Amino acid sequence: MRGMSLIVKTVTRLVAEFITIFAVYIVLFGHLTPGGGFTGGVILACSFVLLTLAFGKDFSLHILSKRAAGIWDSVGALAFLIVALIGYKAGAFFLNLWAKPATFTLKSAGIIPIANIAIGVKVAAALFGGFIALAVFRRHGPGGYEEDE
Amino acid sequence: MFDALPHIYTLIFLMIVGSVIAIETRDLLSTVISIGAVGFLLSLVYLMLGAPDLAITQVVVEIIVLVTLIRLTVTRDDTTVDEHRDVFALGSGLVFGGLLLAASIYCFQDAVAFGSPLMTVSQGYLDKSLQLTGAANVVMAILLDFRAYDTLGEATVIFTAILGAYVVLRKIGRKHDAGDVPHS
Amino acid sequence: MMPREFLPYFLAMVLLVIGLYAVMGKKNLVKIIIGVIVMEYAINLFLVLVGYRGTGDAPIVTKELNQNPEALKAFLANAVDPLPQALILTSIVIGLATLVLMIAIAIRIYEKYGTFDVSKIRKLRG
Amino acid sequence: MSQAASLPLLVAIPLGTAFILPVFHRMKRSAAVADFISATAAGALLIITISLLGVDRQVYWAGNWNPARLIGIALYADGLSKLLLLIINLVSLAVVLFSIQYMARYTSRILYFSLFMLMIAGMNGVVITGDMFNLFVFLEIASIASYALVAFGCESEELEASFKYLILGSIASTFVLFGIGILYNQTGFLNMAQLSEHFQVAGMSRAAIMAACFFIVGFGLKGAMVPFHAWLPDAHPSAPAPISAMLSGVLIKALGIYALARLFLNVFPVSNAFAVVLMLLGAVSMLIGVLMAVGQWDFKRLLAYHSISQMGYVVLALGIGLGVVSRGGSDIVAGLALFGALFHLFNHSAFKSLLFLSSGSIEYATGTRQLKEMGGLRKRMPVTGVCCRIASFSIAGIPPFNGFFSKLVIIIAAFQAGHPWLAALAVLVAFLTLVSFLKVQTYALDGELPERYRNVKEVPAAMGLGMAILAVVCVAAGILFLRSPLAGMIMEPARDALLKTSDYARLVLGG
Repeated sequence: MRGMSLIVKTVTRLVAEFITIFAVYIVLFGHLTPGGGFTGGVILACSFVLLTLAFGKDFSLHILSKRAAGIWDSVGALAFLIVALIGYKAGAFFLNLWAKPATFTLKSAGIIPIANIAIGVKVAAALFGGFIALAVFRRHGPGGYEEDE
Repeated sequence: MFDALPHIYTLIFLMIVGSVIAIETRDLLSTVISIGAVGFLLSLVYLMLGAPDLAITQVVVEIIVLVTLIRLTVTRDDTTVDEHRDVFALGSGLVFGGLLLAASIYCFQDAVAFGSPLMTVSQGYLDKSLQLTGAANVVMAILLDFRAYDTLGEATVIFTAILGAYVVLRKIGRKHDAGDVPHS
Repeated sequence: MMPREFLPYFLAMVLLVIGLYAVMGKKNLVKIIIGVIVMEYAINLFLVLVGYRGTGDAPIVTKELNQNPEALKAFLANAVDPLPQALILTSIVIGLATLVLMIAIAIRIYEKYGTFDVSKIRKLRG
Repeated sequence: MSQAASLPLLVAIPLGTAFILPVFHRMKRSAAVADFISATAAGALLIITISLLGVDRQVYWAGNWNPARLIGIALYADGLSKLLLLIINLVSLAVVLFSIQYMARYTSRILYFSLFMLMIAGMNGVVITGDMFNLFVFLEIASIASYALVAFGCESEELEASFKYLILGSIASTFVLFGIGILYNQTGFLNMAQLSEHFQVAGMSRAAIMAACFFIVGFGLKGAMVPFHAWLPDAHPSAPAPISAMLSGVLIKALGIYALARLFLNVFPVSNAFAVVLMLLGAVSMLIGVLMAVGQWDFKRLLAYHSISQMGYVVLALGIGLGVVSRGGSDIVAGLALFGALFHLFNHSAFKSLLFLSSGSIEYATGTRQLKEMGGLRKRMPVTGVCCRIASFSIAGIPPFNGFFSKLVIIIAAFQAGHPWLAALAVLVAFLTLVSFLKVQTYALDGELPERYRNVKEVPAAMGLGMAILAVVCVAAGILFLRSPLAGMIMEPARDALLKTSDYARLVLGG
């Protein structure tokens, strides 16, 4: 992918940051307003996709390489599992620790915001990696994802 | 009081029309765009039925899906469908679909009516989620506290699928130099 | 015709049948994928219809509501069922995941055969 | 309550393993790391499973959301779940050991093990859950992992098989989810115990019957019962051999048969109509499967068709048991039928996995799957030869191997329940199976060794070890599970879980 025209690039540069901030807001305030980890993660992935479409894949891979996307994917999933296991240690799988009822703040819902962040990171990295793998498949001839061994 | 019903009927009707167009049109790009329209209509339905979380999610997921599907179709040469109608498939499809619909007319007679769900379990979630979990968004409280184990599964599903996509898109699957057949 | 209370469910069922028809009857990989997407829409639509109640208030307690017992009571009696919404959110994710894998395999099949047409592809015996 | 605490680990351990493995992707010696971590995890899972045996039923409420507060998701392990857990984790340990050498032929072994662990997590999750929607979610994890694993070799045949499997699998999932939606509309519950309680009081409405039909289609597709079997003969042979062993040996049971048994014996009120449907599905699968198998020359394809046929036995026996229970017949006959079903389920997972692994060994050594090209291999490959022979005798129903006993039990139960024709059909199918496996023996193991296989070598030790574990199970289970303390520990609680149909709700909700 080579990227698009100058107008598209300029607009993208302006918009991408706002999309990212919006995504972060959606993730952090998921327990108070509509949204949540998954939605925010998809929006974040959308902003990466927008960058990829406008500037070409090299630009977005410079920000987040495929390998880094894979690792963030694992890290997010593991973080969510660890949230569950902390609860397990304290008495029950996914026990909601630290919940402060009805205070309407960022910290009020115990594990929910933490889990939202973990899911957001996970989903954004996963979808970005998946999109890159799907979108660039043909351009490199046969093969899109590198091998080990 | 705002009566959502007529709007809902219109939207669902449009969804059905859009799906039929998506399935029957010959040009693959039109197919993809129609299905995108159906998805956005669905997000409107969510919005009208009191599900803003779902509406947002549906819109953003739809965008990603559309971009990917359009890339799938426009970068390939094979963009139109040469329709050779399979009469047998069409006939059996119609018969099976008709049977399913007839059965559903019969069986939905004693479904719990639209607009008044039983809420045997979920009324409790609605009443107490703010006190018990501290989350004002009850959907999120269910998703990440009452049924967080489901959400772990959900996160795993997307992890699995992306990993599966990586696996399927590998350059080479088998090592052919490993001496498969000793005496070939 | 069926009573108005069940018509929405029936319409969701119609959408399911349309998707099923595309999956079973179409000969193009993209059309089959579209059929699966339509089936997912049908199921999500059905679930959200199942959860609809009364005036259709979104199940989110705001600060103002919480300070006003009267309004809160009315809200609790009228807000839609949140549980199906949580299920749909999971179901959307699962649908997206299946779709990603499906597209990946379709791309790979296209690369091998140069076509999306199933009748030119299928070598496998039933 | 302390034993129940290990239930979430059955899902958390394979999930954690699967999440952490891709981090090592493209690092040096990543494959060795993957082998070690996966084998350790599989071993740990088997140990946890064994520690659960012999203890009474266990209930665990995720997030401590129990019925006394607000109801959440229940994890529940009774005899049936524990039998399935034992099958899954035993076979998966053997298969992991086998994979270490076998998958060296493929690239990206670390991703393979990650997907494999996700599949195990999905299956463990399905069999220990007490919640309808949770069952659906874990069913999807296991299914999606298996779609990807079928296409692991990335050859065109594998991709096509995987696509077909994926499409039919999505239809199955849609039907299952629609059924769950209808049940939710009818009752407002998702917990299986609460559903069971509700249906015992209120009976089945028409909409609930429709949901039940959707479940039959959905889980029938996952379990490859005959009108819905189209994907299996493509998908199972196309996968790498260890995955074929997992799919045929475990996956179709955990996702299809287990879910059907749990729903129609424990959740829905017992009904003769569903019993007839199950018997019909079972009988048709049994017959069509074996008829398709007899003419096959591709070894793995032949095995795949036999899987359909053997699963037919299990579903037939389940149907017979359900019929007897619903007519209020004798508990002994119903118990016999259900015992036969579960015993055959266990046996099939042992011998069919072993057969697929030995077919994989033969393919590893000779590079062919065609029976006509093989011959005399037992001289060059003694371990594989013995294992393949044991498994063939087991599936063909030759005493004293395990398949003989379970088929005998099913046939006696069918006769006593008043279905002599079904018993006769079962005998006929057993005979055809025997013929089919005599063919395998004659062509693959006995006879002249072809010139080009003179230098064929036995497979590496780890692969042999994987097969040997299952071979021992095949020989031992025949005797041990019929009459020994093990039978009382494993088989009888499993049978009772199904036989005492209405106890399910009480045991889960009673705390």
